[in-house]
Amino acid sequence: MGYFELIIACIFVNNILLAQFLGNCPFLGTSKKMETAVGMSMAVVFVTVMAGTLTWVIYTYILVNFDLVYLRTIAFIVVIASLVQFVEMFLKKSIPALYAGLGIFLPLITTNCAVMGVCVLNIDKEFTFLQALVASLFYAVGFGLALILFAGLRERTLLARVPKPLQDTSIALVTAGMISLAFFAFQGMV
Amino acid sequence: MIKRSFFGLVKPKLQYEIIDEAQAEPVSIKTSKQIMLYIDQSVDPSLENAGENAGNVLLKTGDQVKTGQKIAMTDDAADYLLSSQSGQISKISTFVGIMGKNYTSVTIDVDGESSQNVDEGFKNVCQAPSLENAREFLTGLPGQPDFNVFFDSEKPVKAIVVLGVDDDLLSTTNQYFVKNNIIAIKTGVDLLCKITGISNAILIVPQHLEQVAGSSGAVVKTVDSEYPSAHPELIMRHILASEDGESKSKSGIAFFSAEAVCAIGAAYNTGKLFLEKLVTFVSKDGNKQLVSVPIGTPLQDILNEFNETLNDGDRVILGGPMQGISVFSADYPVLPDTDTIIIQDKNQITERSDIACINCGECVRVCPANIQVNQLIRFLEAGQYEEAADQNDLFSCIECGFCSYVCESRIPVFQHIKLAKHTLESMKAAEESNA
Amino acid sequence: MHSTLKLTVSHAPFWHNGSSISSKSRNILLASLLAVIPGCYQYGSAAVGVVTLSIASAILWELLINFISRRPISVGDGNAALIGMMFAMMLPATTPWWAVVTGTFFAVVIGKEIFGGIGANPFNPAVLAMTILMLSWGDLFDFNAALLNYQFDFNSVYPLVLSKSFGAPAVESLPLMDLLQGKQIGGIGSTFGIGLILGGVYLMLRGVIRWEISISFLAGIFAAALCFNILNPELYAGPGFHLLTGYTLIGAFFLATEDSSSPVNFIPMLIYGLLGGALTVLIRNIGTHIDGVLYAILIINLVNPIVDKIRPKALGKGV
Amino acid sequence: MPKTIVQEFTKGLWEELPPFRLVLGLCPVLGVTTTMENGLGMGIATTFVLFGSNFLVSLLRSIIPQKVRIACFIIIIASFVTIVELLMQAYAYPLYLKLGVFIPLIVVNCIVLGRAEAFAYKNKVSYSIADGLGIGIGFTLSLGALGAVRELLGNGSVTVWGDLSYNLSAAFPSYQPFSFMVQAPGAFICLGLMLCIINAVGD
Amino acid sequence: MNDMVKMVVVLTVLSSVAGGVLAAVNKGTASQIEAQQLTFVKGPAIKAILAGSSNNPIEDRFKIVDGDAEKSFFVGNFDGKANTIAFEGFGKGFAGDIGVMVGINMDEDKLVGAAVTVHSETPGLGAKAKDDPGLVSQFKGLSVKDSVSVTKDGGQINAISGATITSRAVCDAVDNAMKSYQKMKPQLQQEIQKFGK
Ligand SMILES: Cc1cc2nc3c(=O)[nH]c(=O)nc-3n(C[C@H](O)[C@H](O)[C@H](O)COP(=O)(O)O)c2cc1C
Ligand SMILES: Cc1cc2nc3c(=O)[nH]c(=O)nc-3n(C[C@H](O)[C@H](O)[C@H](O)COP(=O)(O)O)c2cc1C
Ligand SMILES: Cc1cc2nc3c(=O)[nH]c(=O)nc-3n(C[C@H](O)[C@H](O)[C@H](O)COP(=O)(O)O)c2cc1C
Ligand SMILES: Cc1cc2nc3c(=O)[nH]c(=O)nc-3n(C[C@H](O)[C@H](O)[C@H](O)CO)c2cc1C
Ligand code: SF4
Ligand code: SF4
Ligand code: SF4
Ligand code: SF4
Ligand code: FES
Repeated sequence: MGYFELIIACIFVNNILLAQFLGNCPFLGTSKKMETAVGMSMAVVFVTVMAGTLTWVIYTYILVNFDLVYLRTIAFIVVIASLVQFVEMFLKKSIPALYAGLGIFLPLITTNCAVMGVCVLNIDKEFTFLQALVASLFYAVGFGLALILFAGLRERTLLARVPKPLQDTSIALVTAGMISLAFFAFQGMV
Repeated sequence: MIKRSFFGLVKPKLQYEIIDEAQAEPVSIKTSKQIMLYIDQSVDPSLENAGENAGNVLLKTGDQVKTGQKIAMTDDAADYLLSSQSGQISKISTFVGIMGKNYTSVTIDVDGESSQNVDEGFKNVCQAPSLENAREFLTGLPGQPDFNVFFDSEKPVKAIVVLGVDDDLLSTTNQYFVKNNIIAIKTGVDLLCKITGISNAILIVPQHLEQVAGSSGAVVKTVDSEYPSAHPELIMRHILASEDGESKSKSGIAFFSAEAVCAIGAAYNTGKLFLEKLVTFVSKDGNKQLVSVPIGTPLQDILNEFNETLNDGDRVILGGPMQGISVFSADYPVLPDTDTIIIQDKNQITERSDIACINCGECVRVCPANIQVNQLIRFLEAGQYEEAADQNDLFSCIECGFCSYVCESRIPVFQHIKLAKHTLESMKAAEESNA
Repeated sequence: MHSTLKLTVSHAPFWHNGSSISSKSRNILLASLLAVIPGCYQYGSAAVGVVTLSIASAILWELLINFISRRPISVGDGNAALIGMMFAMMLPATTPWWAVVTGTFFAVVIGKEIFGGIGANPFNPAVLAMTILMLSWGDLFDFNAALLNYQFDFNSVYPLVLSKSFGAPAVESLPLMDLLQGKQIGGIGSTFGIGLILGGVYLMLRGVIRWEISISFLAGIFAAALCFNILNPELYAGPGFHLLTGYTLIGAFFLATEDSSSPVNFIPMLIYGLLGGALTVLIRNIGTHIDGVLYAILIINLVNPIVDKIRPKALGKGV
Repeated sequence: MPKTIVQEFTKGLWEELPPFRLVLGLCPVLGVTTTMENGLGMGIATTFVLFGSNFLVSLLRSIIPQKVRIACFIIIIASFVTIVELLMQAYAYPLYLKLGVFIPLIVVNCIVLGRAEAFAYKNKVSYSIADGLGIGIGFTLSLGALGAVRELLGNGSVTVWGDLSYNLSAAFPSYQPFSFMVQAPGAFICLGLMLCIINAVGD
Repeated sequence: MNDMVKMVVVLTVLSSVAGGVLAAVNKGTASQIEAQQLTFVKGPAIKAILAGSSNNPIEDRFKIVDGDAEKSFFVGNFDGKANTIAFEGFGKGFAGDIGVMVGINMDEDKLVGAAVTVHSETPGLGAKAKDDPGLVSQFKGLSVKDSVSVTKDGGQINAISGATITSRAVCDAVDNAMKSYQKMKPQLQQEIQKFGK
């Protein structure tokens, strides 16, 4: 698979969120406002790229070599958790506005399946380092794209006269389903 | 009522009324029994302790008033009206108008001696025209001239704009004065320039009156015939090309209607206050007639003149079809700024609905202020007024009413906008008074 | 001396141009008949059955939801009937009754009502329902298989399948005039090109639909098809073919123009339409799906809220 | 009023039923519920981790320093996840294949960390076990229910466990599976509608 | 300072205990896991293809390095003779690789069967390749010299309706397997001798 196809596949066809169901909690949690969605997307891109490549290196050069493959889960989560700590400290110091905007969601990236999922997928699909880098970046971009598009729709849905039991999360899930359906448009393009 | 045209490729147009050669002369209507004056302030005269700074109560029931006498509730009140008739005060009451505004209504039983019983207050000062005595005596003239703008030292007035156009549809009042009374306008403009010391006077007229307007001595500018181009906000932006970002009150422009300018000129020239309002009366069958009627005359007197009967469910509108207000009784009087009176039959009224916005976008296309009304209305219906102001330009609205006119869901958009602005402004006022 | 007269007191403005949702729905229904009647003539009573069932069941679903959610009855605005009609226009005449009923359920209930009714649906309800059904029961909507028992005096292979399977040469022989006259198989109301165009022009002239969307959608198809065709004339059919086959015309005039899911400002409308057209051709030429119109419309519905943020500055705001 | 152990257990079955009342841990809910069996299997695996981590966190709560508590939770949780992963491979391999990437992802399941942080770190061992089991069983039942609905409509049949199954096509011979339900969009929409029903019942 | 020490100590101890426990569990389950993999991933396919063999093909296996990958080969005894061999080929499906186990009779150079092992195709569409024998049964009896492809591409295999991509991938997998077979046949014959008792 060429890199172009890989990119299209990561963003659209195998969208991490809409096709692989990873990262739903932040997806629903940070999509009520466009600004938050944009901030969260950027944070996820940043963390995913770093985590995706770092875990690939650790897996390939440490875990495999020392026959510690079974420690994959624990190793990955520790890497991701420390990374997020680092990003948090960095943002707090250098971009306080963004830090304030993302609020509680930064630590939650730690427990975001999308980041962990990308790291695991990179290994499962036996990507090379470069492929893992590209895939991490564009999976995250796909996540961000879906999140931002979703926020656009959701800003409107939040103002609509949705029946009571469907309000908020329920209708958001239905809307997410429709976005996922729309993304079927790209099926077979790679 | 102007319906949607069959073809709708371009955005809908509403044309202003155009006064033409064949226009019938105004019918003069007399007051039958009483007049009513609505003063923009509430003071309950029965209460002695109306507040420390409320001044002394001036009027009480049974007082005699003369023609042209200032009717104010207290001696230091800024708001007053001028009685167009002489007679005796028979009733003073307060009431709450739209958006929670307080009014005092003063009823005067006319004594039929109006031409003799004239108040001399203005005559004594008219030899020495000044801004102070204009403010003191002339605010109640037809067209309701506002002199307060000249007293705001923070925003000096740079230009005087005379509106020879009518802001709302169906009205021809100001055009009438430009067409038939341009000399009086010249007199008024000269006087205003003199007392204010401002030389920059501009007369705004519709295109067909440009020639006539030339003899006014003011700079003449024209506006086109499509609603709402004669709206003062738009005139300021498009015709006067003032800097963007400033609204009428901030920009140092004093607006006067042509009618008011005529009345000011006449007042200083003759020493007499002219208190007849020129009104376009629109009957149920759509006939339009200019009438001249003393300020304060109840609408019923005009209806009687035209043999118009009201039934349950009909609508009586003071002001134009786009911006006026509908009243609950035909006893309502003609006010100094009433340009139009419209009577609508029950079956001419389009019901408003509670259906949600369908996003048809008609409102967006007609909005002269470029507001995303389709988005705005969603916030307003949800009661999110602050978001509406922050994200959807609530305060850019110039209140032309066009969006409601075209709304396919028949949402009372305009009313929502006014309510939202009012709510936010009163919240802000409350905050400031608390701070 | 107060009179007891009860006058109507209401808010400005006191005029209204008389437009209404129901008159809009009526107009669209009327325009759609120009394509639906020839379709019914072509496919016979089965088509009439599908159309009536679709409209009736759409109305019933809406009534049911009105009832369950204890809201005012809203079928009077004609929108449910319209959704039923749009949905039926895309169906093959052989669609079984249960598929029609399930489809209108997804259109009216899932597509529209649960979002709060008219004006709140983020996606075109009829398109949504159609794609959901096609995902599940693809063979019902495979026009070649579905319409096998009909005898026509023209080539009865779905043109888009021809071009997809055998490339451009396979469809070169199809005269565009024939396609325009409905001499092709397809949905009940989506093959008679002349009717669709007349209906669309009627709606555009009357201001019922926003002409910018329809025109730019068609322009997008034309431009994208031309690019592909120039790139590889052996593989990719030309613009004329793409404009007159599949759901192109119904999509441009009746589906992409649905109010609630489309933008209202000029530039966004152009972007929306062009993107929709281009995506349609992209999906047809390199995607999995036979026809790209439905998915392209879902995608542009999806980007609509973002695109519609491109708007003129309000009075008094900046330059 | 402090709750009893039984209440701590039962709250996970309705008041705080995940993922409906506690809208967390949605990824496995959406990802693995194409069949009922998968849903139940995932639920059981998660319950095991929840039980283990709640137990251990609660047990060690006086030793674990406040500042590094999250790190400690993660290590504990990840260890249990790895154990589940290995055990499943050894004894339930077909299920492991179907649940795929979602097993290692239990480590980031918001519910597990959430319970450790919000409950086990603050409560006695017995209560924490009740809490973990209650939430876990509630989660398992929810996943099973969602899986059952999706499998029944989308496949036309439900396999309860092993060979025990119900076939819709047997009752309605002309039923054609509505396979939308087992695909990605169907997962979201089905979960959304189930949440709606639960909200309606809850009111 | 005390805090700091405690933090470091707790973390270190916790990590080492976790590492130790995991290492132990890993060791304890390793052999079971390998057996399971064979039984469940390749097992059903092998059993289906080599049905009726007198030995247990899952036990009778050997590995050969082909290119840079190690391949497992399973031996089937028929008519008292180790003459049939099964191994996996891969093709690129609609959503990821599809593995197909093929069985070849080495005496006749003919396919005795094929079965899908791993895939991630759409349930109801591509997944039929595994669940429904319609597609794979068509391979039985083909010669290893034939090239296989779907009818749409001019070949002999009828594709699964609505899943041409999957069907193509299965054909590719079989094709790949047969090509490697032809390439490695001498080596295979050598190895298979060892099982022929
Ligand atoms: C809402 C609804 C949905 C249905 N869905 C299906 C379906 O998905 N597949 C199917 O074959 N029959 C479905 N039916 C089947 C009908 O109940 C009936 O069995 C079928 O139409 C028999 O007709 P036939 O044998 O001509 O197909 C559905 C019925 C209803 C009311
Ligand atoms: C012009 C034309 C003629 C066709 N004729 C046949 C035919 O006679 N028999 C057949 O099985 N498929 C025929 N097909 C192909 C089918 O429409 C379909 O594409 C093919 O059966 C693969 O579909 P599947 O994915 O459902 O297997 C024809 C296709 C075209 C374009
Ligand atoms: C949701 C969805 C899932 C699909 N899954 C598969 C699949 O698993 N395998 C496959 O070959 N094609 C799959 N397709 C592709 C289409 O069925 C495609 O039309 C077909 O493979 C090629 O066309 P034909 O076989 O009908 O000629 C899928 C399409 C969609 C929309
Ligand atoms: C051309 C056109 C097509 C429409 N198609 C649909 C449609 O497919 N589904 C729908 O719910 N509404 C549709 N509408 C309805 C429209 O967006 C709006 O909801 C109606 O004006 C209300 O009846 C359409 C409107 C137009 C102008
Ligand atoms: S960890 Fe975060 S993203 Fe995940 S469920 Fe909890 S709150 Fe949501
Ligand atoms: S009233 Fe309506 S149309 Fe007029 S400016 Fe305000 S928002 Fe725009
Ligand atoms: S005109 Fe009315 S229905 Fe149409 S977009 Fe504006 S507010 Fe919505
Ligand atoms: S204020 Fe607004 S919502 Fe209330 S009645 Fe008036 S128009 Fe309707
Ligand atoms: S379970 Fe919460 S993000 Fe996946």
